[in-house]
Amino acid sequence: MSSPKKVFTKGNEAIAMAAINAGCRYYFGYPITPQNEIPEYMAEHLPATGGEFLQAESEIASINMLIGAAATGVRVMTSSSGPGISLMQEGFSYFAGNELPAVVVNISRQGPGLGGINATQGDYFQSVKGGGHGDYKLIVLAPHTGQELYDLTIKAFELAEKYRILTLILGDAILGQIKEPIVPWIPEKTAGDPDRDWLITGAKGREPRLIKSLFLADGEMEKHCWHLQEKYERIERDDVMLEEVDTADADLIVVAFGSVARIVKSAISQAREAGLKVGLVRPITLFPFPRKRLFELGGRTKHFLVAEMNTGQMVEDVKLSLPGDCQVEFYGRPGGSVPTPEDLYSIVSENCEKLQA
Amino acid sequence: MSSPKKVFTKGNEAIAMAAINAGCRYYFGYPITPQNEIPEYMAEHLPATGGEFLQAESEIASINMLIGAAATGVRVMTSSSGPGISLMQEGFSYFAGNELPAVVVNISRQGPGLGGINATQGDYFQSVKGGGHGDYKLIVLAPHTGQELYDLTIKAFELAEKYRILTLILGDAILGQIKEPIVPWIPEKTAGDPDRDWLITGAKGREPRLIKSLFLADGEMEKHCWHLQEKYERIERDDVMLEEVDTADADLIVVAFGSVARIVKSAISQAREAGLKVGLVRPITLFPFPRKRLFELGGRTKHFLVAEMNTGQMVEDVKLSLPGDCQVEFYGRPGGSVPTPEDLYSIVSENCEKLQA
Amino acid sequence: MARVDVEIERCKGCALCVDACPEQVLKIGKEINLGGYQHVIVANPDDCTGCCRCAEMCPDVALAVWR
Amino acid sequence: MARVDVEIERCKGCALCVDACPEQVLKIGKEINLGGYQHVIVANPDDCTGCCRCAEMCPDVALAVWR
Amino acid sequence: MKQVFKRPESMTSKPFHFCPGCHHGIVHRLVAEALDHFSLREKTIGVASVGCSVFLYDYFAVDVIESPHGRAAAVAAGTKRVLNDRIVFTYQGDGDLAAIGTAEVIHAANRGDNITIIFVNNSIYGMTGGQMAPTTLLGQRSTTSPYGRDCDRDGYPIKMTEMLAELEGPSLVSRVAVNTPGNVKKARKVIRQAFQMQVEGKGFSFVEVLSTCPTNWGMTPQAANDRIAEEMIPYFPLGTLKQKDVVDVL
Amino acid sequence: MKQVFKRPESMTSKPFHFCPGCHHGIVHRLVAEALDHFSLREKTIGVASVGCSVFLYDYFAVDVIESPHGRAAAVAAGTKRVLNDRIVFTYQGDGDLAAIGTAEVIHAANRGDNITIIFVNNSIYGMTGGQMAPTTLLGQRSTTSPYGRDCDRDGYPIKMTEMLAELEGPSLVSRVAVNTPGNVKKARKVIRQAFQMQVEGKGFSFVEVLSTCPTNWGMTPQAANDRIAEEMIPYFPLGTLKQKDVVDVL
Amino acid sequence: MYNDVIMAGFGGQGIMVIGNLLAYAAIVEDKNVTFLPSYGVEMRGGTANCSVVIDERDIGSPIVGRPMSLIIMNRPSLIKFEPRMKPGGVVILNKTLISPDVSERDDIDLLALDLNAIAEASAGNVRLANMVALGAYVEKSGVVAVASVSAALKDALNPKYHKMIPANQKAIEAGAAAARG
Amino acid sequence: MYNDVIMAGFGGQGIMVIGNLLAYAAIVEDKNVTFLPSYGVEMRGGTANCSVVIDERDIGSPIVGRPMSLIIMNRPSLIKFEPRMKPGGVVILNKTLISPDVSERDDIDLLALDLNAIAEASAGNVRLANMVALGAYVEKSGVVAVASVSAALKDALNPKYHKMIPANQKAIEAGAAAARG
Ligand SMILES: Cc1ncc(C[n+]2csc(CCOP(=O)(O)OP(=O)(O)O)c2C)c(N)n1
Ligand SMILES: Cc1ncc(C[n+]2csc(CCOP(=O)(O)OP(=O)(O)O)c2C)c(N)n1
Ligand code: SF4
Ligand code: SF4
Ligand code: SF4
Ligand code: SF4
Repeated sequence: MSSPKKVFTKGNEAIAMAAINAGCRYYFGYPITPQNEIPEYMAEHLPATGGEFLQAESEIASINMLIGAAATGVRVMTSSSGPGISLMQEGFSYFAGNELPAVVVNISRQGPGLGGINATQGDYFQSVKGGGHGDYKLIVLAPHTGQELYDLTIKAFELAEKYRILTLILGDAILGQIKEPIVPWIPEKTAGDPDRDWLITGAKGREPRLIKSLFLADGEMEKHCWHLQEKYERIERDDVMLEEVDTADADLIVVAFGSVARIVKSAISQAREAGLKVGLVRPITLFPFPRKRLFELGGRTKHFLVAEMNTGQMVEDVKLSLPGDCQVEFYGRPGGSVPTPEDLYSIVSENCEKLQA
Repeated sequence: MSSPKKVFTKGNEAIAMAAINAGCRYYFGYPITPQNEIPEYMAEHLPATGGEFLQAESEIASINMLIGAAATGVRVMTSSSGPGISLMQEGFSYFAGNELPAVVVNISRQGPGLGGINATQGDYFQSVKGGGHGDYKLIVLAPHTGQELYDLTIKAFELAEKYRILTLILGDAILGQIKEPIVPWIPEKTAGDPDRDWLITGAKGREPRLIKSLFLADGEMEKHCWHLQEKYERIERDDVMLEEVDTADADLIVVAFGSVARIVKSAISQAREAGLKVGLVRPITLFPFPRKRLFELGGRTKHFLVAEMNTGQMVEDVKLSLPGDCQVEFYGRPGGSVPTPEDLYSIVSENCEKLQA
Repeated sequence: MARVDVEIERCKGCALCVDACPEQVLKIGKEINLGGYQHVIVANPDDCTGCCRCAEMCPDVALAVWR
Repeated sequence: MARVDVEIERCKGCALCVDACPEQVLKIGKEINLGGYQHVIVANPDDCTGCCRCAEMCPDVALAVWR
Repeated sequence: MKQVFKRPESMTSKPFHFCPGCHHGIVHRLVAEALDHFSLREKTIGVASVGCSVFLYDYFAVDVIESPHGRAAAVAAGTKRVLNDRIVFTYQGDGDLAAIGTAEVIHAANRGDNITIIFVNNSIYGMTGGQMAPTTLLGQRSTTSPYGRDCDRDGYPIKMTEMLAELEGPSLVSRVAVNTPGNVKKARKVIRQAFQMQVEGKGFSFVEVLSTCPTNWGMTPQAANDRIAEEMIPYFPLGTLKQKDVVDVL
Repeated sequence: MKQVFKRPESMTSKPFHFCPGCHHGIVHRLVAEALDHFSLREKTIGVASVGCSVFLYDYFAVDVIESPHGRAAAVAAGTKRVLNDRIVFTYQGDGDLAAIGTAEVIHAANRGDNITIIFVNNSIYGMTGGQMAPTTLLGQRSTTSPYGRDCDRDGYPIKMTEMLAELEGPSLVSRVAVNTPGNVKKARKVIRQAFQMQVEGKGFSFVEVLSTCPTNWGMTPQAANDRIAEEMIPYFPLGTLKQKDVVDVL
Repeated sequence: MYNDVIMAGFGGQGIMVIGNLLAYAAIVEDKNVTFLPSYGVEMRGGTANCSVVIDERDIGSPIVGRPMSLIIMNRPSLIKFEPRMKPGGVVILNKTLISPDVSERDDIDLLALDLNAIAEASAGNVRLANMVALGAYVEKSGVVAVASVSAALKDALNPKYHKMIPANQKAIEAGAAAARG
Repeated sequence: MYNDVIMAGFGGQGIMVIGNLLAYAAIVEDKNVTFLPSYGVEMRGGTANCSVVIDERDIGSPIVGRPMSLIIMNRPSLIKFEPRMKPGGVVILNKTLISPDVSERDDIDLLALDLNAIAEASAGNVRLANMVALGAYVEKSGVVAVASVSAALKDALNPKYHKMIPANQKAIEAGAAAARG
């Protein structure tokens, strides 16, 4: 290859490769299309690192093995897709209550039900609003290219550890299956601090420790919930990520994440060529959602278009972020039908026309 | 008893009694506090109706047995609480994709994680946004008294059948455990139409039928998703339920559901006695959410206070419903701490003071 | 007198029937069917005894046997 | 010489120790402890052989035995 | 001449989507023949599982419910409790039944639910592209055991038939293969018996069928078929481990 | 005089929250004694399950992870894979292990995960108030079998020990009781052996302990204790069904 | 008239029984009522308590934040609930298990009774201490008539305990008498 | 210059292999590229197809809505993809399995080749029909140099097939030659 540092890699493999390079040494998972290249890569490469790949008997077992491993402080991961992620919701809620760090990847596919293996973004609500019981949040990262799959996987381990939180990488069948040249790199820190005061390692020479989510004393659970809430607010303050394209002078700002954002980029450059002032906001963190920045942008631009591969989910967060006088349109394709750049260009230009009228 | 038709009944029993009176003949479930009186009542009373109570080996088995039974067209139910409901999320998604009718009761408790058995409303998002994968909705009913637990259980079976949809009754530990006098009644129709053209009964003298959620032909799944979406829109048009108290002249409207709404009622009558113009909107259907009515009310009243036993969930739907110039405050108590009427009165009067200032 | 018929468009050319037939009646031909498979052909029809072994082994129910 | 001691506030009066003791050393008394339980008392201390059967059966680890 | 071998009536005419040489097709046919034998088609409800056999409904001319992965036994239990005069069967792969669906099948068996389970053990996850199953043989390579299944890490291939035979509930627990015409005939008989148990109300019947997956074994159909006798049967011995009284049906 | 019976060091001094006469307390003590015996306290990690024993962490002076209901074996597997020089045990009730947690325990056993599982079978759901468990005896009344467990509807009480003993993975599978001083002594020995297996890296060890639930059986502690010999042991026979070589530890 | 009470004690002291009975008594008088039991950790150990709200009008909150009255059967319950009481509220205290000295409020109307002794004396059964407490509370608060409580026994008690109704009535009366002074 | 292609055929016809190879050829030329495989029902039956997008600039959408070019190996694929094509687009059609008459567009640039025969003739292996198709496509479209495709073989193929590189090169060359006419 002419450019020596580039590796032509499938999205799923980029994630797995990044995880190992980020110091992830344990992977527990159960097969499901379209993410199987992740466990397969792990099965092939983890043994050589001294780590372990273990195929669990189900997604429920996976997420619970993850609890057991995360409690020891090592970097651990699982991955799945729609139905499997649904089965993990009790575990997600426990992760939140237990305040344990780990990374979960959802290479999402069609739903509801068995659906099929094509790409959708129908799991946005499940990811950001909490599909499990109780008041909790995950950090949710939404990459849109192979390189970003790689980079954000590393970031996911860092954020998980920084906040003792489950971090979800929300991809889809397109991102998981696409092959692109990427540049791998190794972060400086590839393991958590071994001295963290909550690690479960056996009570040698110290008081016994406990990982739990049951708080019984009067008001103790409420306190715990507010503590979690405070943490979520810190995350919203410090760790929002987004990308903006051409927003400065935009009459219309499209908001889209993940693979749709990528398709939107094609549509937007077409639109700019046609003289339409269109910009893009691409939330990279879905939680924390870039509320503040959207609110700012809504001070100047009054028209927004949210494009998703679902019947309308992130659009709610966009509306909740923007000033009351902004107008928000929605374009959605659910059930595995992926909009083409042409589809998006025509909807963008339609909206621009409406604006002029 | 002096009033012969009143029965002094625990909330959970009111649900079970209503279910049987609504023609529910099959119950599958797994124990979890604080809803055990539901399966226990069913175990005691279903056999005499010719129906069957079966204790499943887990909540996952329960929801899947429900799929198998619902496909035959009989009225069926399960019930659980937080962790158990989380485990059913894959099944919920299948119910949506399969378009099967059934009733699920969530007598919710503290979360996230194992939590405890006190009441919260932390499962609002899970219920209305879809805790499972894919684009789907359940009908979500939120009773606030023993009588309403009874009445809405009957309604739940009717709605489930009307729309071929899973209908969730979202209660909490208070509502499940409280005993109150209620007046039982028997609805006219206690079974679905045996001629529905999708029932799985064996292909005797007709074409074989199929219940599925996997649609593979190009665009077929998208069509199915839009079909579901259209159904959800019909539900939003035709079956919204809410209660209003003193909203006509209100300077401040409190929005609350379930047991909190009940506590708010005490606070509001105190407030009215103190001369404060406070009203209440109590969504009875959480999906469909009373968006339209809130929007109307927001034309006149500009200040809203949302009170929930969580860190802020329904408040998002309230904001999404109201005109952009309304102000929405939030008061929340998560983790099983129940606000007292006094708490709510003081927060209401504080808000009223701010209004005057 | 016995006969085996191949439903060509069902055949995927797996040859399990070829192995199962004690009389070498069947073999994989050169032709490709619409599914893209080189399907089985009845090479020695006269040797068929109608024992059904081929059909029992055919995963695609592509064979019918008369006797 | 043997002795059995009851940690009164741990005892829940289940009487499993009473049944287990071959020497009838223990019995449930009349007193109620802070937990609201009628706890066990050492009725016949001199008969104790220190065999530990009572303690083996005590679900609340309320007994200690010396020998 | 009379037609002595033809497609059973409980089957549709749609060609299978299975890979060339995959035993799923044989097992489908045997189940359909059993339904024909007892004239059950019009009163049968099939429960499809998630795996290569998910399209059951395209091939059987019976009512079908598609189950979530692993939960077919629970779905079938729900259906059968309501319609206890209908015949309810599930058809499940080894990933579906022996991994994610372990609890559901064990408890359906333990309850003695009057249903029939056809368990197709091809020692691999077919549909998802060849990952290790709980039944994958020691040393067998798969996409998630690229260095071969290692008993220290992954444990031994699980014998569901042996485990279920330990329970009181089942009326029939048996393992068969379809790798030779003779074994197909034996399998036909056992599958018939399984449905007969249900017809007679005798409770849970379970037939494990050793099966090939040429695609994910990376073998030709013929080599895959040979592997059944060479590697599968020695570890998973054929035979009926548990059987309540039954009139012979063949 | 020397103190011949005292609280083990691996236990804290906190009084149990268990009901009067509940065997959970005895089993807790025996586990703590086994940890003391091999001086394991400082390298042990307990996995608490959901049930009356959820407060494990209050009573054992070891690191503890609270598991979701039924998943203790999976949690423990996750921990042990990382810290394979530590001792990891779970403590689970019959609702937890034999109902919702069936798949997790079977697969941990089948993989031969080097952990120890203490399975307290009191034939009922204790914490949630007396519902039927998979182990509830035929005819036994519970809040969800108010007319007695009926084998036609609910199946037979499940014998986890017998089922697990069928698998290759486990090093020790045994059933004990703590209803008499003699049985307590035997139970102590088996529980010790179970931990010894783990110490020696021999793989999965499993001890089922028949146990009382006076509260939900609606019996006095004494009557409940008697029921173990009268009704439980006859159906759930005591004894070690599977054991790899081990040096006797008593 | 609105009235509320929290009753609390050990599990096994019959707290739920008297809460339930009071609710039935309210129904006898055609009043609205809510009865809300609340346990500690599910069933084991811990204390049990319940709240009863009685009113002629519709009942809003079944949750009692600042109780008007208490029936307190053990020490932890006094410590937990006394601080929340409304000034002037009525407390029936089980002197058998708690010394009135433990009380820290002087703005409440505390009646400490040796409930076990009264139960033993009146009905020959210490287990009816709960009924004594209820009788005393009803008499002192006037929330319902003592007769209504007696009348409600057959609705509130499981039929298998109906033969104990007379003993219960005696205990209730004795409690009422003790409250009258 | 932006260029995209969809390749489609039966599973087993080596569609993914040539998609992947084309992508590697683009990398050889230091271009940006995305390769997106898409299967029918997971792996069984059905048809396989993939989209390759090549550009000097960053690639936006990897999804090809209206393809500029097609390589079509079986009949269902032609029926599925032809209608979506941009006018003037290039189609390489496998005449061995599909008659060009099935095509319904007259505004495209269709090259029907007997791929199997060419593969057999040039490389002695019908299985290399896919390489013939790719060679023809690359030659006709000019998206990358034929030499780059040949050069990319060692990156794109599993080392265990490296001994077949010469045969593959022959097939590619033969395809290119056929396209040149
Ligand atoms: C909850 C869930 N997890 C995982 C999957 C993905 N999945 C589909 S089929 C399958 C297993 C297929 O293997 P098997 O059951 O052995 O059947 P086969 O395809 O070999 O016939 C899996 C894991 C799914 N659909 N749902
Ligand atoms: C997912 C989930 N389902 C149900 C419960 C409720 N639950 C708590 S403990 C328990 C079972 C208790 O029985 P067992 O395991 O036999 O233990 P015991 O209390 O008898 O010791 C159940 C069902 C839960 N906490 N989580
Ligand atoms: S040690 Fe033995 S003799 Fe002494 S009290 Fe206990 S059981 Fe009785
Ligand atoms: S066994 Fe223990 S708890 Fe029970 S009575 Fe004896 S000392 Fe008390
Ligand atoms: S993948 Fe395997 S199991 Fe599935 S159809 Fe192909 S050969 Fe059969
Ligand atoms: S409920 Fe039963 S198992 Fe639980 S502590 Fe009480 S007696 Fe023991």
